[in-house]
Amino acid sequence: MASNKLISLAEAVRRTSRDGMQYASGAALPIGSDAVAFGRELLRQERRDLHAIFHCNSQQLNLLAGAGAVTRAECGFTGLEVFGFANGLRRAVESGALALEDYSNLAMALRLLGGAMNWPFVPATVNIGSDLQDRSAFEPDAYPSRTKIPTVTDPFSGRPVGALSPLKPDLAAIHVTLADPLGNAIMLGTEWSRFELSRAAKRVVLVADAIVDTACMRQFPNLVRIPDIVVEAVVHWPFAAWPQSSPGMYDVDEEHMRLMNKALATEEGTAQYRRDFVDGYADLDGYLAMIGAEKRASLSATATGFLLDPYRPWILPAEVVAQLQAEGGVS
Amino acid sequence: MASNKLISLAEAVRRTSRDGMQYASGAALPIGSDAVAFGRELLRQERRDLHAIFHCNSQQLNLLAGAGAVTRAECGFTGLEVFGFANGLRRAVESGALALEDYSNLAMALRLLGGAMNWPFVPATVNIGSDLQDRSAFEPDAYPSRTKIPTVTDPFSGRPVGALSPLKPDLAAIHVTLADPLGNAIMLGTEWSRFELSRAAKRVVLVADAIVDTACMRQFPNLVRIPDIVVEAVVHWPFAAWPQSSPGMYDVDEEHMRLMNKALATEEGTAQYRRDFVDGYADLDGYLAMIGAEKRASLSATATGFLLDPYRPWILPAEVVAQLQAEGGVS
Amino acid sequence: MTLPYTRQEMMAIATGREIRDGELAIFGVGLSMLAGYFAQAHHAPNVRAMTEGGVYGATPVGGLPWGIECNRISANATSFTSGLDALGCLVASGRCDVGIIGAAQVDRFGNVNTTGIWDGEIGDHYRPPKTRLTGAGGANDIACGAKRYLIMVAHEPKRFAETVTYVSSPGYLEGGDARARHGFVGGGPSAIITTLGILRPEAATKEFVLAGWYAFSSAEEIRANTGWELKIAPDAAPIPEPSDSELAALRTVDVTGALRKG
Amino acid sequence: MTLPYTRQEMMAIATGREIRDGELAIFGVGLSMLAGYFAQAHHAPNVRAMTEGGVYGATPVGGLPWGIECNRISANATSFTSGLDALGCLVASGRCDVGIIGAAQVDRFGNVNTTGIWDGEIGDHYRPPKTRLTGAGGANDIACGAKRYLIMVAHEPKRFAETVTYVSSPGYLEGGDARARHGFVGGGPSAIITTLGILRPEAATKEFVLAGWYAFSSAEEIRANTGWELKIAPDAAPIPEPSDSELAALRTVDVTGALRKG
Repeated sequence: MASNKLISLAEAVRRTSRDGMQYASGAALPIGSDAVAFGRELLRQERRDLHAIFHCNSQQLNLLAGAGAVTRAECGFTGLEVFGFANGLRRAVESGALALEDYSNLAMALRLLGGAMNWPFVPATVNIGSDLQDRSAFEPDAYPSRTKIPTVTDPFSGRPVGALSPLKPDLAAIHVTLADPLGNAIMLGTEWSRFELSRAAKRVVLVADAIVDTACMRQFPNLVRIPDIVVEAVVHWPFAAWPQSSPGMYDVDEEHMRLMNKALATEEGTAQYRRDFVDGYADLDGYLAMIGAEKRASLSATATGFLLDPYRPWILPAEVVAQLQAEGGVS
Repeated sequence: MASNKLISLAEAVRRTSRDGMQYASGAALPIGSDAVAFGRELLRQERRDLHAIFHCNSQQLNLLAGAGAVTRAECGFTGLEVFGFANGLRRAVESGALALEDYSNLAMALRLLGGAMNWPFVPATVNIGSDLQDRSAFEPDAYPSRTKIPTVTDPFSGRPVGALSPLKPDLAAIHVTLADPLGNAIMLGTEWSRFELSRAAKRVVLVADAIVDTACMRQFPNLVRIPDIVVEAVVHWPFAAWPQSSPGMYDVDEEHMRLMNKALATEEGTAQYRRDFVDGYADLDGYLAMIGAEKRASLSATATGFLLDPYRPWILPAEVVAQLQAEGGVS
Repeated sequence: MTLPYTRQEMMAIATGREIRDGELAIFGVGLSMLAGYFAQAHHAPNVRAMTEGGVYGATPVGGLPWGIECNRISANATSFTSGLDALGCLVASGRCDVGIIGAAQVDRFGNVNTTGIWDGEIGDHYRPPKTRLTGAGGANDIACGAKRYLIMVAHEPKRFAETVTYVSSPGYLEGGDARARHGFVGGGPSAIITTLGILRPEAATKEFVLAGWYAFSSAEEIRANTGWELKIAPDAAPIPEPSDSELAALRTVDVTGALRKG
Repeated sequence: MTLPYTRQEMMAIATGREIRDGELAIFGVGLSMLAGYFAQAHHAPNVRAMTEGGVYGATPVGGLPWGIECNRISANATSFTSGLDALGCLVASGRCDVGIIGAAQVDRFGNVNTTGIWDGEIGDHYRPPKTRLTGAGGANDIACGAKRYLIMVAHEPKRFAETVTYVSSPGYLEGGDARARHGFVGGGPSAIITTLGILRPEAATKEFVLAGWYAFSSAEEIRANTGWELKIAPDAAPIPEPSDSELAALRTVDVTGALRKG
């Protein structure tokens, strides 16, 4: 029998994060599922000098980088899709405050797979033959780099092939649509590399939009791509990906996406954003109030809402979750 | 808009199989999901000299091997779990009629992953240092073999690591619980390596216990681990895994598992089995009658039946499937 | 000259024309997705479209998607898998017929830079760009693995460089058979489609040359906006204007008129 | 001597005692699954059990499972994934604490043969076995990757060989630190648990020596049934008989009495 792992977001960050750690998050590209709320809490608790591992940028990395909490990052895509360049990340990179090691989106997923499998390296048929292989922000003096993506010889054909370094982040905060108190998780929408990340990371915290009874997992075990045995803690945090989207739950908040990215373009704007949207709430109720009831209602009126329908009967009411969280916190 | 790919089992075998081909099947270990019915049809159409690629043995490989249709096989586990050794396969191996190249269960899955990714090789931290590496049934004179699982040097640590050869079977017949006419598939129960196989094989035929409307896939897209774009044909064949089990659909037929394996222990028994259970039916109705209504009812009374409940509303009635199959066959 | 369509729409239609029915195709966000779904709506109803994250069988609803995995394409997908599946099993593997990528900078051999703008060359010591861009994303994977790919880019001199400062996604590298050195399974870029015309690679040298111009542009204008001495293909010709049915199909896809704002 | 339990039950209980609460564990079918689920029912309620195919959170229903992915454990699982996940991400990776495997033949250094029985040595030319067995299955992956693993085997002379004919799953190979040559992340077999007693490896040589015998067996009987000159550990001792609670827990798991037939 597995145990109740529900704890508060603040407690999860306190327990699992430390300055200088390799911190992984990010999920369904810059506008989708991501544990953005976990990143806010990292800032609230003044974590610094993070080594960020994001298969691709999101508003979370944009915020952490813009706020100066990240000194190294490994990443694929670094923009915000239709919302433009990621101003916070961009500012940190251009100033030299953050060393950004570039890979492709597939390479990041492959490196997480390599970490999950505990392989010494992953064969690379991508990223080779480009400056992703030749240029290293972590070893700027090596050009062309021979250590970032070195070459191995295929023993079957005798031909050279690249070798990607596996990733095993110290901590992964993974956004999921639904989790049970034991740590079983259902993701709606593309997984991106959350499956691989959940096996590659040394510690895994789930940040779930809603908590369901374990009976839901027994009804849909093929949907439970992250089983409890790899999970250390579960955090219940509705609108955890806000202002990004969570398929089945809520749409992207276009207005806040633009406001946030505009703020992160300057130090002053970032400071103001922190005051308003990072330190501007005391707890989950405050967070939800900050987003606003009307806004939450409109975001929840998503065309993907039907995707959640099969699981709604198992969603636990807030008071039950609060009770479980109180119990989980002391275990 | 994708097209209707429903065709008959006989037509699927005619179109996609040929003597001497690399044929892959097998799914959830020796007693679970597998396209056993496809193997019966291969025998009905007298396919010979098959190079079988099974991540692990099943009654299908046992039957094909026992009937002398397989000359080479690559496989992990080669038994039948609680049903003992696989007598048909065993007889073919012991007589020297079938060269069986041994790998572990993980190695087979990794080799399919390598084929799916089109890697030149897959890093191997298993199978090395054992006779799985040193002994090759395909190259019996090489001892210790240096070509079956050769060694590469990890460029990061300088240490040696094994290299598995990727697999790209000519054809994969994949058993799934539910498919739509376009070729989207839902598997209930462990995937084993069906996901990797569906991407590694050059051609993919789905053999589904039931056909559902595509609306089912749009309701549960995260369950659709095999999308239509990798599928060439869909076959509707209830009890396709019989006498093995299909979670949510039917249990293992213990009696027939034993009868079948006993028959496959001798040439005479195999001939009799072919007469009774391979050539003993003219079509799907005949196949179902051969299993028997009472037996089908008892096997369908599985404790896993509730797993199918969410999808039952979308299962298409037999006459609709027949009509679609008639249309798909001519396209 | 006032046209019944915008330059952006012409570029999207010209790109969409490159996509053939039944192909396995991967589209990025924005323009390239509009071009792809235009093809599906117009002449390639059986195109098998996917996104980098493994969203299959979808048609966008409610306007231009905010991103390639966003709710506007999650609302009617038949399958969701993962980046490893889409970019790995289906693209890097060599299965994907065609991809569409964008570029901040593209050079004579179709190499693409989307990583950053430096003041001059980077030099032997890596240093941060003056302007950081979006990185390689999945475009590098498409450039390495897709059987062919299309580059969509606004035709401005600063974007068409003799040599890109940083190769984010490999085109034909130094030209000729340079790609073979790395064993790429993909064939390289088959066209650069711009707001002014279409460039295609010469068979042997793989240098991009002018293949066609639009009704509103000319070979001269294109050469003047290209940062290298652009050659003109022997069979270069004007590109047909959008037909009524093409324009209607494009505007069905581009419901919010994103391409008409540019 | 008539016992209130069978030798098979004693072996299953002795194996189950090796599993500690909270461990990540992988069980095969049959005896090893019964031993594992006995531990869960008795003293390790938080054991995190999985099968090779990625079935998580399950407790078998309706009797001894027919196979490790069968409906009897699919009926109440919380997660189904894949072989790549269970055997790769969780076992070969080195995360799994303990595995249980069977053996047709085991040798002095804990190497296991489940592939075949030959008449004598195989020789330099590979030839089919006289008797083909079940192959390596997932046991090789467990033997390479699990932090430690347990070997369950009926104690008969033919099964305990000086050297196995074919190494399907590596124990300590030639002994000592021979495993290090291959960089295995797993620690090797921690015990061979038989129908007569328990063998454990010496710290330095990794040779398996007699660690204990059951109430119904003896060091002499075990030595007589072992194909090599079995040493006796300095601290070798009788193994406690099943307690009432152990036997009750085992029989809850073994509802069909599979272990009482042997």
